[in-house]
Amino acid sequence: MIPSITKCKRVLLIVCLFLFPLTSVVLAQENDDEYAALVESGKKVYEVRCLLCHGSKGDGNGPVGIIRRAERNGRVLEIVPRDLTMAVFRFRTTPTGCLADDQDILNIINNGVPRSFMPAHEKIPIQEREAVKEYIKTFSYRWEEEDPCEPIAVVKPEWVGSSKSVDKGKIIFKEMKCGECHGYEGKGDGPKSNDLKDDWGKQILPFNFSTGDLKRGSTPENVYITFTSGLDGTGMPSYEDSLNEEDRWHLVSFTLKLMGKLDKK
Amino acid sequence: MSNSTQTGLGKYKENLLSIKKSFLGSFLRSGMPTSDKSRTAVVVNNFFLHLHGAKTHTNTLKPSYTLGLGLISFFLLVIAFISGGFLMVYYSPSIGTAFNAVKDINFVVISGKLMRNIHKWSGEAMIIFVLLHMARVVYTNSYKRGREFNWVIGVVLLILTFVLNLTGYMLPWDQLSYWALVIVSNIAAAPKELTDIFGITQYFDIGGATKEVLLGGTAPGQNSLTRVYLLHIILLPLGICTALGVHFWRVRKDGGLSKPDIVGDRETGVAFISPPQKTGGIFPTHKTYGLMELARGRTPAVDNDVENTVTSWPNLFVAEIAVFIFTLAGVIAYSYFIDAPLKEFANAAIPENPAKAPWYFLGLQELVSYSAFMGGQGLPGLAIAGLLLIPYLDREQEHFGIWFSNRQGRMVAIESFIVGAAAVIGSLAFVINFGWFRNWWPKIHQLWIIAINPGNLLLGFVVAYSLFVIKRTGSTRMGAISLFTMFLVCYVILTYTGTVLRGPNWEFYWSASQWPIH
Amino acid sequence: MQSRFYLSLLLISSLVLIAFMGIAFNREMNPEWKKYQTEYKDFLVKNAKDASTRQRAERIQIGMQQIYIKSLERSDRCMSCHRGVENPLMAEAEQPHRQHSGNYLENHPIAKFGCTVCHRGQDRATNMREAHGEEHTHWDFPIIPSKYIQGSCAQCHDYEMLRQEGGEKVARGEELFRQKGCQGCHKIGGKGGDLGKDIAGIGSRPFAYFSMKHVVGDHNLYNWVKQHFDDPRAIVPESEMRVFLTDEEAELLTTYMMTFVTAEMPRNYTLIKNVIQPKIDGESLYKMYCIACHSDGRVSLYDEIFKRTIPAIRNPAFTRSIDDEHLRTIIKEGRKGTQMTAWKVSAAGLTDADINKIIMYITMNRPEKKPEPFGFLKYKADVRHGEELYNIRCEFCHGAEGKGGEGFLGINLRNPAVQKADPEFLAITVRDGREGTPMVSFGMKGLKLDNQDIADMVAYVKTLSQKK
Amino acid sequence: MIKKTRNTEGVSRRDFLGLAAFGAAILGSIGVLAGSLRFVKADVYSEESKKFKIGKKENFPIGTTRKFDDKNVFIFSDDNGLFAISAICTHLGCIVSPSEFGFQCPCHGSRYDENGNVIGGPAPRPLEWYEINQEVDGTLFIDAGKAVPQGTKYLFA
Repeated sequence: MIPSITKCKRVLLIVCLFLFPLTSVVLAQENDDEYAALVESGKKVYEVRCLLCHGSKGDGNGPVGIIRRAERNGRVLEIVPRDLTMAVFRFRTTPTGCLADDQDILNIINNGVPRSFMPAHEKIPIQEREAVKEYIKTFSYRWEEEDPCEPIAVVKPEWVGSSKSVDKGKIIFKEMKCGECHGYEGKGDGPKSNDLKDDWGKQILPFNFSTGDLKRGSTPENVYITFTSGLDGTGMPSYEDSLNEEDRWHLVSFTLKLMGKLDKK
Repeated sequence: MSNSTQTGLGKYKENLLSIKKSFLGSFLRSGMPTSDKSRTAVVVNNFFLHLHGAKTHTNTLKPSYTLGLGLISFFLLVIAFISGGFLMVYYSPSIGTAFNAVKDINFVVISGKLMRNIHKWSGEAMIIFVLLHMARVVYTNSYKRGREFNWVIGVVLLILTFVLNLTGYMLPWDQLSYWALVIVSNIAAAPKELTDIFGITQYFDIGGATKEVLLGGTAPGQNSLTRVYLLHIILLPLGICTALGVHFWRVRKDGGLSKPDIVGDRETGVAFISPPQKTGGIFPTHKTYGLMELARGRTPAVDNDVENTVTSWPNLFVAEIAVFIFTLAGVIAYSYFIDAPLKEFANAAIPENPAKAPWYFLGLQELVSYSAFMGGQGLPGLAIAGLLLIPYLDREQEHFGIWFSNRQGRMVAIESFIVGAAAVIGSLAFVINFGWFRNWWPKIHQLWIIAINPGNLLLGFVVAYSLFVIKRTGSTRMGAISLFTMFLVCYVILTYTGTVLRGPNWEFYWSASQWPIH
Repeated sequence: MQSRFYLSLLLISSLVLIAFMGIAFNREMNPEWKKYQTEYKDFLVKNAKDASTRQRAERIQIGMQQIYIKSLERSDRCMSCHRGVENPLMAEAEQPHRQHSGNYLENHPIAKFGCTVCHRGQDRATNMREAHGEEHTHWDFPIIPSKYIQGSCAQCHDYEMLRQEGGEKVARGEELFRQKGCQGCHKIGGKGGDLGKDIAGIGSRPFAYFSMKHVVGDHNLYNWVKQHFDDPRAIVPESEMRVFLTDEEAELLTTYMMTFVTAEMPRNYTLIKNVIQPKIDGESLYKMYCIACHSDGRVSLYDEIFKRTIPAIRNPAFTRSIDDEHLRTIIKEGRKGTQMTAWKVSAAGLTDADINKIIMYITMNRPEKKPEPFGFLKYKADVRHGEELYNIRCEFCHGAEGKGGEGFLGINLRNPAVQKADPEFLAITVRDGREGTPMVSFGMKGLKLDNQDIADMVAYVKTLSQKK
Repeated sequence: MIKKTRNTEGVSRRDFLGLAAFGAAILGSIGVLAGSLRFVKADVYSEESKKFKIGKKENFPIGTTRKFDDKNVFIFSDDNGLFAISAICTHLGCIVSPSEFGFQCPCHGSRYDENGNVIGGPAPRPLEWYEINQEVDGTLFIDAGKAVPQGTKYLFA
């Protein structure tokens, strides 16, 4: 599914460009001027706050360009600002392949993304954030074409984090070969970890459980969503089909253990 | 034969021919020891044996009475002296060569490693056996009837044993030596803690001065090694020999080993190599055979039954030789399997972690962790004072020479053992789990800790409990049993904790296998 | 009763004593080395080609061998087991009998040098475990693995000679040491930064100096150093060391580390053929002292260890806007509050001449064209407006308080180097941005702020240090 | 006395026990003593080896006389080969020096001829001659721990 998007990227973009004026006409007809004003104000905020990195077209080619971060092991990782024109988001609550829902985008705007220099914008007025969210949606046709999916239902069982569950999770971690990327001890140093690329062809690193928090937050629910929805655009697939819900929760227990979240209690 | 008829050369020839007989006769003056008279003469006429009585009470020879502990301690000292003499052949007390000399002894000297082990283990075994010997003396109620001062000498011998071992520990100049020396010199300097509190350190620095005298400088170095060597080779051996001479001499003066006032019939001479001859011999009955008749003071043996004595030759000497060979074999067997430790060359920059004193001081190190002064000097001083005072505070004359005096004594000993163990384990458990003042109020004045720390409380409890025992039983003897039992239990448990249960940074571990790997 | 008891005790004890004297005697008479020497002798006798060789082999006396070298304070007893070390007949034999490899012994006669001076290990020991200094034998310098052994050559020889004649590894290690910027953090002979530990004498540091907790395999100096190069934080979790070495480079540098020993060889042992000092120009100085943090200096980096952005100091945009004098002050005095330490002679041992060379190298690509002057003084700056602008434009890189730091791309603006800088310099930086860094141009070329706005922002930035 | 007669068998058994015990004890003590005395002689000491290399034979053309001062050995070379003579006087270990008649000891006046034979003074034995040997690579070495009969000279190819 994802490769097909990549493949048709250029075609779609062209189509998108053609469709853009058309859709705005449609939009204008369907919604009142209020919406247009919202997008317009979103654009202004975007230009001041977001354009530096994400670029005027939302393609991630802002003036700041590529950010370089030297990892602890000395390797230099290039961080590219998110290309918003694909509407592919990693941190969603929706199933894989779906669009992110509004709250997901707002969450990222609000909380930022740790270790990627995307700052948190909680301090700016909520209207501005809403406006920017709407403006971001104008970068991709997908927001027009597709309907947002239902968010994944998360019901955390009580036994998550129990030592039994951790043990089961450990077995699943081994069976699912998570260690090939994340390292057999969860330190992000698996055999494949050095040559992982994302859909934009840039090098990325598998998560090292021994350092810091997950980018979307480290609550058990967040971890569960990551397993269920996958991180679209990266090598982290969705395990919705390959693992049943219970197993995924076991895996959550084990990852929490790896992150040291269970020790503090 | 008439001398006048013989020529000078004839006399010379005769003397030459009878040299075997005359030589033997010159040290066996009374002929071969075949009769009680000659057996007695062997003992009396021999320099090495005359320390013994000519006759020995059968109770003394009863293995279950003495357990041979005093003898074993003495023989261990003899073994340590001889093996130490051999080690001196290679050792040289210089920080440049001491370590290499020990390495050479280990590696290129035939039986060198064994000799070093023998020296090390016989010395350390002495501590155990001297303590056991003391326990025997306490529990058999033998520190009375003129033996009070000999008990004091015994305590001095205990201290000398400790110090001899400690100084020997420092001679190889490895990491163990160096850091033990550092710790000990700082314990010597511990009164500083007290003088600091009173603000008189700059006028009267007794701790600092002691340390400087001990080290021959302000930090361990060549001078320290020379001084420690001097102590270990000359001063302390001289001291221990002198004290030991007095100790033995007093045993004889005080009428030989203690024994019960009444020795049952079944104890009397059954199957001795030389059974007691009740009549005959050169001495009349109802007499002792020592010089103590000339001496003033109590000679408890005078009025007692001498029927239960046998001639020392050979009965006592067989026993002594057997114990000697037993000791020697034990030490050699132990030394064959267990090597004396030798760590890296001394390094002033990097302490061992945990920097442990030799094991026999680890009980103290456990106490030192609150206050160097109290743990290193105050409490040991008080404990020794307490030991010294035992014969003077318990002057009941009954039950002399009987293990645990009576049934009550046995009960008191068991009870004190349990109570003492509970107290020391309890205090250790409390401190390990909750810490002490410094952990609760980091800024607390050191005086508080000197005054109130687990060691002091433990000591106070031991004293209070033995007083309670005296009050309850109405007998000071029971108090003595209780006090000594608790002292022994505290020493053993604290030493065990310090040796086995303490790991890096003096943290608590159930076993050394749990130590974080260094 | 007693007599039988004591006699039995005597008998049993004596028998035990005799037994232990017997087994002790047996142990003393059959040391490990005797076995090897017998093997060696048997081998020679069996494989003798002619009668005279056989005779000579049969004449070999079995006994402890020792090379005592007074000037080196060594008593090497290695040959007690390795008796065939000089014997060409043993070239193919198994250890411990094999002849020494290579032609090293030609110029280093064993009688003069012994073994442990190069191979380390415990000279006095006479059994393999302790002589090789394996774990738990309490010997600080176990036998050095052959891959690091060239570290011993540098005790007597110069690197130029080693490079040409059989000491390539240590020579390359020395080169690497200069190229990887080790001295940026570590002092050697008084020269170098302060961030890391002084590595003088590391090759002869006692075992106990190192924390061996995380070392894999034998706990010894060599494994510690090698694994520390592989991943510093795996060995010392709180380490801030920046390394990125291949396995081979790590080995070479480990070899080089073994040359840092405190004991000096006696004069008559050393052989310095070429006293050629390596060429020290701006580039090599930059590599020695700067490269570890600043990399090639073209682009700025956010560093995960330091938790801050390291500036790109060779970037034309930077060198264009800064003059040599300003650079010199920064290098000499360091930057307070950052990992940039002072490099003047009294602090890190760099002479003025060295610093000049480094500055020359840094500013090598400085564009001819000076930036267009901003004319800060012309504008009447409004600090309050500057603050408003700062809070939308600058805050997410430099932080609301201007402190930069963890998670922020921007530098610390409250740093004296910024606070005391000429406002003109700051204004030009804001206007034109810094190529190669995330600092974008806010002027007309970039985000299209006008000069008044920029002046306001700069004025506000200048007031940051007064804020709490 | 009565007991003794009643228990003769026991006595004799006891005698045997005593004999065995004391025999074993004496044996054990001798063992300990022997082991202890062996202790004072080490396998090696911290001193230079008695063997030392003297270089190639080309260094010693015929007619050479040289003394290795730190080793106290003279080395000579004549038509019949190389030979090494100790410089240590056999009387009490002083160092002899060459003289017109051979060697002269300064301590008690011992005199030796050029082959080391005693010609005067208290010396009991002639000076020792040492073995000279050749390594595989042709280097010569003297083993001052190994005396050879007087007159042993070595010719090397």
